[in-house]
Amino acid sequence: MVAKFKREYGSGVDPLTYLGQNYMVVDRSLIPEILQILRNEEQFDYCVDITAVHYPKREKQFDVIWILYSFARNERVRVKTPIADGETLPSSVPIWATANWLEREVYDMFGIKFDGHPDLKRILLPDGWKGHPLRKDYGILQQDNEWVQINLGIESGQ
Amino acid sequence: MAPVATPFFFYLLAATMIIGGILVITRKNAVHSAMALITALLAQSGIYLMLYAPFVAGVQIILYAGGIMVLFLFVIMLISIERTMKERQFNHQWLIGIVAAAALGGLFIAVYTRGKTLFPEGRLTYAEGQNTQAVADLLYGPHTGMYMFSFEIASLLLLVAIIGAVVMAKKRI
Amino acid sequence: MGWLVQYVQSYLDPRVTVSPGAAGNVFWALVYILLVFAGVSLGVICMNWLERKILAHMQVRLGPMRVGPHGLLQPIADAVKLLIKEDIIPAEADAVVFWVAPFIVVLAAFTVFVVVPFGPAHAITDMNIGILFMLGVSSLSVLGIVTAGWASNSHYPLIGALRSSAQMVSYEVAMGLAVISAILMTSLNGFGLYGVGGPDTPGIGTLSMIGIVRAQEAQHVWFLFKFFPLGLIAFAIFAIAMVAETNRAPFDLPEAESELTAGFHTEYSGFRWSLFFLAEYSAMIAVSSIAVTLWVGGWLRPFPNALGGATWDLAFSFVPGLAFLFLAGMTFYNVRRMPKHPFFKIQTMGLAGFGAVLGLIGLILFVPPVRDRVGDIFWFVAKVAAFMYLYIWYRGTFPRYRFDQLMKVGWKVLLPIGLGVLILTAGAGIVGLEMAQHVTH
Amino acid sequence: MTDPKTLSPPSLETHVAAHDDTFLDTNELVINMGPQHPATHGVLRVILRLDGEKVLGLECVIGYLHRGVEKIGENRTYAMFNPYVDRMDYVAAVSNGLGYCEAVEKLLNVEAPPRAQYIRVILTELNRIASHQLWLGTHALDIGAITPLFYTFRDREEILKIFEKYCGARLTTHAFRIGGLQYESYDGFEQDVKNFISFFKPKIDEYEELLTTNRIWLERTKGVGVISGKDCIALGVTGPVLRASGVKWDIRKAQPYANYKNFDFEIPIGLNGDTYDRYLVRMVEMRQALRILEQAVNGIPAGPIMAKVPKVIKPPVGEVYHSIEAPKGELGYFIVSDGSTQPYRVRVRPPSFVNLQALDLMCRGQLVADVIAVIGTLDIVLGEVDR
Repeated sequence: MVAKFKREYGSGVDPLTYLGQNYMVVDRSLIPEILQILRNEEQFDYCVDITAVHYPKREKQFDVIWILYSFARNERVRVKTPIADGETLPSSVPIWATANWLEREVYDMFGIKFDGHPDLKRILLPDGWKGHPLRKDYGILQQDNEWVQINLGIESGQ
Repeated sequence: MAPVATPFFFYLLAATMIIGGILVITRKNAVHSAMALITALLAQSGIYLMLYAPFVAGVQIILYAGGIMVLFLFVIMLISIERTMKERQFNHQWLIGIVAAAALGGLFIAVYTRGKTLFPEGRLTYAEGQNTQAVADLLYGPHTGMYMFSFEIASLLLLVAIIGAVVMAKKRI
Repeated sequence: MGWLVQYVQSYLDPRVTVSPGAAGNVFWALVYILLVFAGVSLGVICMNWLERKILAHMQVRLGPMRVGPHGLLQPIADAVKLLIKEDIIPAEADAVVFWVAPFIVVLAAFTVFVVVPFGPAHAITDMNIGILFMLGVSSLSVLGIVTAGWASNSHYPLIGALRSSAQMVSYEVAMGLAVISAILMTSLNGFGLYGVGGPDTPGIGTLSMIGIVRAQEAQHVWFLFKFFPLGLIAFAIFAIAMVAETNRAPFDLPEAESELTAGFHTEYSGFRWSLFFLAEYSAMIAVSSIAVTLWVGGWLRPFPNALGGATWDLAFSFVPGLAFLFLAGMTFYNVRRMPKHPFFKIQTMGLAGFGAVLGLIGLILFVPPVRDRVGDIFWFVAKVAAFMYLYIWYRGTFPRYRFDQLMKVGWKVLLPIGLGVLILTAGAGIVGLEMAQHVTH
Repeated sequence: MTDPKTLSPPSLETHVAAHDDTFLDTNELVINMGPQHPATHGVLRVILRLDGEKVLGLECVIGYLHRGVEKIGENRTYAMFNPYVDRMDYVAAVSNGLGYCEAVEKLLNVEAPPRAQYIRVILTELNRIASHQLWLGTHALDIGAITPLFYTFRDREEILKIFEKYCGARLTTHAFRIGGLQYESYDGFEQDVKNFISFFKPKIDEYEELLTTNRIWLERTKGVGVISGKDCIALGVTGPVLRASGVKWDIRKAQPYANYKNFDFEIPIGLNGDTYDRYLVRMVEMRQALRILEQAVNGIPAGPIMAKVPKVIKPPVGEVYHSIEAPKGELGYFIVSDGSTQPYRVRVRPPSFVNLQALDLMCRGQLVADVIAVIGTLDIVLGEVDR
């Protein structure tokens, strides 16, 4: 599988192994194709998780990670793609139905938008929430202060 | 059982019936109307009891007040009350209404003044203990059971009505 | 004043064996109304406590233990709590209907006791249409439930009310069929398990509650065993339908807690809610009384045939007193088991007092005039209590039916069986009559 | 009313299409269930669209219990975050701790010593039984049977007593440490577990006696909330729900962690994927857990209980995903380390959250009462859904 990807996509796919766990760093432009192939041809029919990591100092601030599992091969693989702030990703809901809530959570926590998602809105946080808390530069106090300013009429709750 | 304070109870029940009847047509809220109707029907069954017709009274309670009115309420509850409250309640056909009321009133007066010969004198009562049995005998009894056939016809009619209702309510069978 | 004394005297005459209503005895009728009202309310209170305790012991818990010895005063504490609670009427509710609904339910639940025969002379009145009256009036309570759900102006109560009305109307049909087959038995004397009697037994049927029990007495058979197994099946249909009719587990959908929070009385609180509670339990007692009257021989003592005769009559007349003495004995046994700590002194004394009261009642029940008068009440109440226990047992055992399954059971199972039993009962009765006539000719 | 049994179970293909045409139906009634509702197992809010009592569709609103566990993890050291994971699935706190500790151990490239592994398995399997007991009690209560609740709580007490004796806590145990265990098992631990095994075996029969052949129970659970194995995989549903749909997959067997490969046990699977099958699967899982316990408690080796782990845990730069079979399904931890004492990112893959997504599909065409049954059968814990 690795060899095939390497052959077809060249430098766009970078398969790695750490502590016995396989993952591949994939270029943003190849993501739709790679996920489709993983699902249909490589039998990774179960999308375990979709998540992201924020690296504020990098130029491409986010790593979005798909954790996939294949029942047929009993094998896990992680697909990782670095994207910049504001960049969108294609939604994988058509590929794995389970991506629906997982992508909503990524959007909720990181503000990464997924194109073609049927109902992309906040899931864990209330609709009126400002900011995306799992970003490293998210200040925990601002929301609190805003709330006390509006509801209690005091400057700060701290 | 010796009757107790008969006139008092008669007027009480009659008044309840009339007030209930008036409320039925004047209330805008359909649920209130239905409840007034139930009150009127219960008062009516009380009058049946006073007329020594306990079986009819029981049937009145179990069928009208307990059965039919529940279905009425069932339907009314599902209607939007807000909308029905705004609808016009009377359709202002005063003339026809007055003529009809006058005709009915005239009939009542005529019956009251001249109808004494139409009805048997005094009360026609069965002893209370056998009243229900008498009704049964009259309907199905071997000698007097002349209503057996009409009773069966009526039940057949109801069966047709039930099937019709099912056909109309069910989109596909 | 003379008439009053006369009334009292006329009733105290042991030869009077009819109910005060049937005798036209207004004074005693009023006394009976009060007694029955108080008795039923007391029954509801006892039932409340017993249900909690029995259910708790079924579920490996203790139930109420704090208020009074073994939680005996818990129902009273609860009643006081409910009475002093704030009475909330939701802002968008239809206030008048909301206010009236609980009273309709309570009224319907208590009115039926007018014809319940606790004994041949221990009924408020004996109506010619007794059983019809009971079914009719108890069906009125659904009006209260429906209006309560509607007036709350909220989704859950409305759905609860709709479920409830559909359920009660459906199960009334099956119930009615079962009742009719029992009524048929009053006039039919055919063969049967204990079918003695014969053609000279009066063959006139009756709707009167007292008449039904008298028929069982005359035919020497409880209708439960008549035309075996037809009576049993009819009774089973009634026993199932009556649980559905009173909205109890496993048919408690109108108030299914896990689905509709509390069903039609979700928005009710305090006193108004307690009226629904009162009505529910007294309706349970009422339908159980119907079942007892129709199938289990009403006030008649058990084993009328196997253990017949005056000696056994005498022996059975001691049972009420013995039962109370047994309860008193149990209470004293528990008094001994109470912790000896001074904390429990008042509790222990209370329990001992309770036991003393029970024992006293037991002793009074041995006095011959009392014994003769209240034996019938005791048997009736004991039979009703057995049904009450069944209710609690169901609740501890069964999951809840789903609504469509409930309807399926009502219409597709109970109704056809009920019709079949009705037809077979009529057929069996006619065949029995023919045979009986054949024998005499 | 249409008999729900005649409806073919909805599948994902018709899912999106049904969405549009039914939702325009003017006869529908929208009911809000929760967040304060006795049968939503916490603060789940479900918006139901009904046609009479038939469910046309529903939407879950979650997040009422969101505490930002993942954010907390980024601001605590590895060891300090350990107790927090217990608060996610608070009915199966031991499993949560096991997954986290193993993930960090993997990142550190150490392995807990065998004795610790055995005790970990014992506690985790005890916790699996406790979690299933809680599920059974509440599920039966939702369907209207109140008695099983008290029976299961009575027996769950015995497990909690063992936990309490072992680590002092009953619910959020914090039983494990990174690299092994903090506490040596107390005197009589083995005997307690053995007693529990012999005590609990007849109790499972007792539960089954109450429910398995109960007619009403069968009617309420058979054919209710059917989901196919294919849809389960597409929706990422794991755990007993997946197995009840006929997919024989259990991480304990597929990718053994701890020392599950040393134990002999079966994975139960269902055939129909309905609520009744899920019930049976969990009942068998309890029996299998007892089997594992029996083997584990008889084979506890002597030896140390902690691997050599530095006092200050500083894993090398890297990332790791580790998942275990929690009572509710696949519980995964994705941990990114930047070489400092605090994890750079902790992602928890909660089974309840993903399983809850299937609720909509499972409830379509069913009645309101079935929604309750299906919520119960999914066995969600809102603490884990919302984190």
